[in-house]
Amino acid sequence: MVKNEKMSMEEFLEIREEVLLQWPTGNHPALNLEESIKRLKSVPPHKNFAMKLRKAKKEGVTLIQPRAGVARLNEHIELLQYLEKYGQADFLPSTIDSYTRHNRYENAEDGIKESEKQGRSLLNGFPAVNHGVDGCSKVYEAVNVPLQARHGTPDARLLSEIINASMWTSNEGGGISYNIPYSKTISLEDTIKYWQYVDRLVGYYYENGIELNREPYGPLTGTLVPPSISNTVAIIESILAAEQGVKNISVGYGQGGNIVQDVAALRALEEQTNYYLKLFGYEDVFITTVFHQWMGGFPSNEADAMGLISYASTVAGLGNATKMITKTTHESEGIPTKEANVQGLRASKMVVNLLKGQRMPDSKELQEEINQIKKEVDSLIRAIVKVGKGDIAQGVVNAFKEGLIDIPFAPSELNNGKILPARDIDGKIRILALGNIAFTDEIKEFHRAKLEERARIQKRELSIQMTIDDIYAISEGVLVGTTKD
Amino acid sequence: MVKNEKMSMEEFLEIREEVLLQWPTGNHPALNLEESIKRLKSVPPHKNFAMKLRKAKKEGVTLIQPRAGVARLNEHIELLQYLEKYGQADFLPSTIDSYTRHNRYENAEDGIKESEKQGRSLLNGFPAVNHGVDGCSKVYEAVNVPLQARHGTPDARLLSEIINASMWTSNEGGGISYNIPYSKTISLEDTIKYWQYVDRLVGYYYENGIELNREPYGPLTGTLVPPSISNTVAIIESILAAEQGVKNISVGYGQGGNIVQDVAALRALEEQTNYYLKLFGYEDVFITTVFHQWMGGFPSNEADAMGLISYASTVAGLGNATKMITKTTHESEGIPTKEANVQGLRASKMVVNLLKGQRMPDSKELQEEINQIKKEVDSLIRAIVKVGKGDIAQGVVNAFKEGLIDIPFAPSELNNGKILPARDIDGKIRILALGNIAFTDEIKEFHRAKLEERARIQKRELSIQMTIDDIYAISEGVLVGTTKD
Amino acid sequence: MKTVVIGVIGADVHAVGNKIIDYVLSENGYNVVNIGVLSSQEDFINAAIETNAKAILISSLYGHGEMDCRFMREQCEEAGLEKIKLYVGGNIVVGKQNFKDVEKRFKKMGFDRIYPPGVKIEEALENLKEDIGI
Amino acid sequence: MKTVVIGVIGADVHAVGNKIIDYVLSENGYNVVNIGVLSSQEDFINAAIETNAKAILISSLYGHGEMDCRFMREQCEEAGLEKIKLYVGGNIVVGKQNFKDVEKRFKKMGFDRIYPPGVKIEEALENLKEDIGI
Ligand code: B12
Ligand code: B12
Repeated sequence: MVKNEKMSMEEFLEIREEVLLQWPTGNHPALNLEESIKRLKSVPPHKNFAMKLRKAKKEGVTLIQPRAGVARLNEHIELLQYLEKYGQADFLPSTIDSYTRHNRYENAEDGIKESEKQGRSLLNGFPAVNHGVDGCSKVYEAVNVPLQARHGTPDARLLSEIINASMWTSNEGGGISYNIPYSKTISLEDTIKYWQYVDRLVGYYYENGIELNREPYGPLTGTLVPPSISNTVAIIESILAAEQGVKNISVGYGQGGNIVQDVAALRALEEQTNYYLKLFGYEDVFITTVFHQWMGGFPSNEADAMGLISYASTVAGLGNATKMITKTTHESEGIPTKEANVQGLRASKMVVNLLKGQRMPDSKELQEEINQIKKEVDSLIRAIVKVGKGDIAQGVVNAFKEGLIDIPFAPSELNNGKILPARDIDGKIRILALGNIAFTDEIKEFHRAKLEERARIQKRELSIQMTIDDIYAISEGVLVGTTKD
Repeated sequence: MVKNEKMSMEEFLEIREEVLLQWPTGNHPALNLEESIKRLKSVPPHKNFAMKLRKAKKEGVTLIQPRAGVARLNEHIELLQYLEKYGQADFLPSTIDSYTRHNRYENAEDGIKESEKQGRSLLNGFPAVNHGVDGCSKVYEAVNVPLQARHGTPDARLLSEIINASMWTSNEGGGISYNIPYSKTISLEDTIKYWQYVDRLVGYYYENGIELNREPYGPLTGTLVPPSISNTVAIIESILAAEQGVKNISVGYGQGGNIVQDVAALRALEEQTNYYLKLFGYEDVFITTVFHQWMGGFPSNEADAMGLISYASTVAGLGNATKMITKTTHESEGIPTKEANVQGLRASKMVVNLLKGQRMPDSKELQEEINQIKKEVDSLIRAIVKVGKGDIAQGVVNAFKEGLIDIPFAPSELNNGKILPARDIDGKIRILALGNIAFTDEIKEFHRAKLEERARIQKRELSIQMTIDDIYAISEGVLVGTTKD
Repeated sequence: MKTVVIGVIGADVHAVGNKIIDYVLSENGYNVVNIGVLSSQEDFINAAIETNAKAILISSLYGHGEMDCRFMREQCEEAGLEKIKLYVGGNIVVGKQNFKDVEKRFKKMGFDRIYPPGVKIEEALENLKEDIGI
Repeated sequence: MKTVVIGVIGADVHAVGNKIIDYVLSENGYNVVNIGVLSSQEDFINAAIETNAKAILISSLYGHGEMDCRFMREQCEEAGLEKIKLYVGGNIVVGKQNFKDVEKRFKKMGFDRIYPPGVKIEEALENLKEDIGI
């Protein structure tokens, strides 16, 4: 039974032995912990994710990071160098391909070979495990900014071992956020355990004088996720990570579309993550926020996409996110070219630069939305603690089982899948069908009232068609969907 | 001596005779007033600028309009059709070339011929006077949205006659805003008179049942203009227009860069225009606001430009401007291609659509900035009225003479040219060298304090170098310039 | 009522479109058998055999579609599904590619209808009616 | 101290760059004669003759530069300014054009140095020192 308890070193090392056997690249001298500590200690501050985030937070700036990953090593390196040089990326990613995410390293190997043969990437990301420590270290050497693995991998233990030993100083993911939106049948017990391992590794490095960053994956399914739901997951994963000794955490949030709700969500996220970490007894964890540019379906027109990307950047700036993940003009079509990626980066950078020091001023509307989100998060976390009988890991497992927490449009069968989000008339994301979500009656009433107001104004019925219209809406250039019939 | 008094019909008709003789195209049957009234009455509401603005204001939406104009008639028509179809332009312009702006119709004629010969436009706009009522009416027939002449013409009397008779239902400009930033030596007495004529024409049409829109040109030199200065000019020109019988006025403002100051400026502009019109006895004038995307030097990188364009659109949306004038990715280089123009339009449209119904919530910071702008405007208008001995037209002439009102970087020799603007540490535009501007001591102290704060934080001196750095800043991707040495 | 099998092939977890396709086809009178995300070629084929489906609508969003769909037609034939219609849609290749080329490659692989990114299921309904009726 | 004439040619009123050029060149040790905006070829030439200037720096921003600058070299020669350096900068043609072509056209017209959009006066200082000293 999974529990929110620090993994003992013995257990960790025992599992470790198995993990390193999962693929031949697990057998590498740099994966000796003493060796990897030495390597990580050689990372200068400007290439350390955790340090660069601390600096940015202090200066109050918003730094930017693209998504990027291709099958072949050299091509991947060229891509990252290009994004650093021409895109002014402050952080670089390596987005991992989907076979690796599902631990299908043979498929990934085929993908690399086929890509070599055809001279173009047939994988949707960088197969880091197959390239191993040697390949990943070459990537590290080739760039001048911190590196992070970005993926969606339920069991990322071997991947994490390899990238950390390769001096990549941040890793995205978590036992919930890289399960429910990214898998169908893998149990939460398993994925929480897997991610406790990943966090324990980071904690171990910290005990040995190395601060690495970890980033629970905020946007979940990226599709009309109500802020309180994604914030709750981020807070829980932060607690789980902190228990394993992680000290530098970035909590993420994906743009919803209404600027006040988005700024409120960012502020509530930071405040409540700090609050709950302290409440649960984790004192010295350094928290930053990450804002994801619109994660749902994108408009196909490239100028429209630029508008959306830049609008998102305005929100990140006004909401004082420390990092922003950028999108590109190719989003609706496919993996972007490096040129398209740079366009998205530059437009984003321009906006956050102009907004340096500018914040959305405090106001009644903003404060009300912050309070609303906080109330909902409190309600959800209370329920989770309750069904976990005090243990938050156990609580999450049970809460999903009972649908007390429920993520819209998630592919996982562990997810209740009964809630339907929709926008209110201002474009704020609310919940139309509440399923069994652990909201107080007052909160439920609030959501109903907000959506009834929209139905009244738009002269339409409360139905799933509202949700569908809203899913299509932004890609069609409006925020609040209007009825098709 | 120019006075803010309604021009008598006799005087108007007397001047008119001369005006129509300024160029052969002034001799056209449609320029018979009875005929032009008939023509204008045939304009359907969706092609009438004034009506479409009333509708937009009611719906609370922000509509968009590009700048566009080329030498040859057919090419100009194709251009506008393209912008309407692919750029979703809600309003269309015809930007007039610079020779026409200076009444150099012979030069314009050469320009047309040379453009025909070379098969590309050698003029920087559409020479409407040379194309005459026949050409301009063809433009009107070719599009499905309202048309406006946008120029910068000190003496636009013949131009205005021609475009109104051609069923263009709006005209930009004013006796101050199309003089000081657009001319060197022409007197304000003259240009105010010229524009009283233009307004009287619109007033005459109104008396005959036709509502046309007029738009004082807001951004002036487009370069670090403090909001209170441009707002004052817009208010004065509205009063001058209202006296001549204009009933539908759009007051403009060019993006400054700080989002709170910009939203404050838009709100103050609308509120004070309405306030002063009533105060001066003009009761039933319908006011809307126009937001100009950044009017100063643009970044040369096209993605940077897209970021800036979209950021501006966010401000227009949150500030609830009824119309926005868009820029393009070619701004820093030259007159844009139609494709570049469409990109700017689409990105802008995307953003204002997403912001439909969204406003910047009221807050202390916003309210303070609104109050500050209003206080400054009050101070300036009080001074103008005083030196005009109660007559606002006379007041303007004298106020410019004494430098009580002063427009930064203006080419006109009538302008005192003694004030130097610079940004405070938040990027709000303040005034570094105050010249003789008619601010109260309290206001002067406020500006000094704000700029001293910046100097302290940036560890630099208060000097003209600050202004120069700020002029270059946005094109280099920052808002507040930093010292070069 | 005609039966169609829908699902998302390979290691692909994009679930949003799949849920909408399910809803829209059901609303429009089809018996929809939805095998969901992370489905293999066998999953599609077995479901089609079991339910006597007239068409298989494969979604692939994540870019590996070209690899995941190889030999799908041959597998169908081997399983005795000779006349079944094969549709594929979503973002079926890696990157922004010329769609004419992509279509050709998938036609060659035996697919009957191939949809570019951004074609909503609502827009494909007509084709489905044409090909298999309602 | 060397004298240079600066100004904005034709019906052009863009004053901001002109004011900065005035300030920067003065700061850097030149005697700047600024004839301002809306200046004709004669205005430039007369000012240069009167002040014994070593260079004329023409700004053209508004797009008609190509027309406004025609025969400027010839006019200078006619007025006896044989050795004067002619510079032009700003946005000297209509639209975003290939700069190599633009440069060629202006070279042919007798200009010594031609600057593309975005070249700040600070960046041209070196050329000026080279050509006429300080
Ligand atoms: C939301 C989203 C996600 C969510 C998915 C959540 C979930 N579990 O569902 C998350 C964030 C988890 C995610 C993850 C990833 N994603 Co993703 N994602 C998207 C995004 C933004 C929107 C997809 C969506 O929901 N659209 C809305 C629905 C309604 O539309 P739809 O899916 O296109 O389906 C409609 C039509 O296509 C059509 N249709 C679909 N299938 C079929 C089939 C037939 C026969 C017919 C007729 C019609 C049809 O009908 C549907 C309904 O109208 C798209 C880009 C985009 N479109 O803007 C990228 C995108 C699909 N993702 C992509 C990638 C690469 C990934 C990741 C590998 C990496 C990453 N970026 O993190 C992982 C992959 C995980 C995995 N193993 O599959 C790429 C694919 C690239 C390519 N093909 O070249 C895209 C295109 C983004 C990009 N440009 O890079 N993603
Ligand atoms: C501000 C501005 C205006 C203001 C000018 C206010 C004023 N009176 O000064 C207003 C709004 C009034 C205006 C009006 C017009 N403008 Co205007 N304007 C601009 C803008 C946005 C910035 C210019 C500026 O001040 N830049 C900042 C200064 C510091 O830089 P600068 O002027 O480029 O000068 C520097 C360098 O170029 C260089 N330099 C300049 N000259 C020289 C000469 C030499 C020898 C050297 C070495 C260097 C050098 O050094 C200077 C200092 O570092 C530019 C586009 C841009 N650059 O982003 C358009 C732009 C110049 N305008 C343009 C046009 C067409 C017009 C109008 C015709 C129409 C309109 N759009 O309304 C009218 C023309 C009026 C007229 N008769 O001249 C076009 C010109 C198009 C072309 N060449 O193809 C531009 C490029 C915009 C565009 N892309 O369409 N404009």
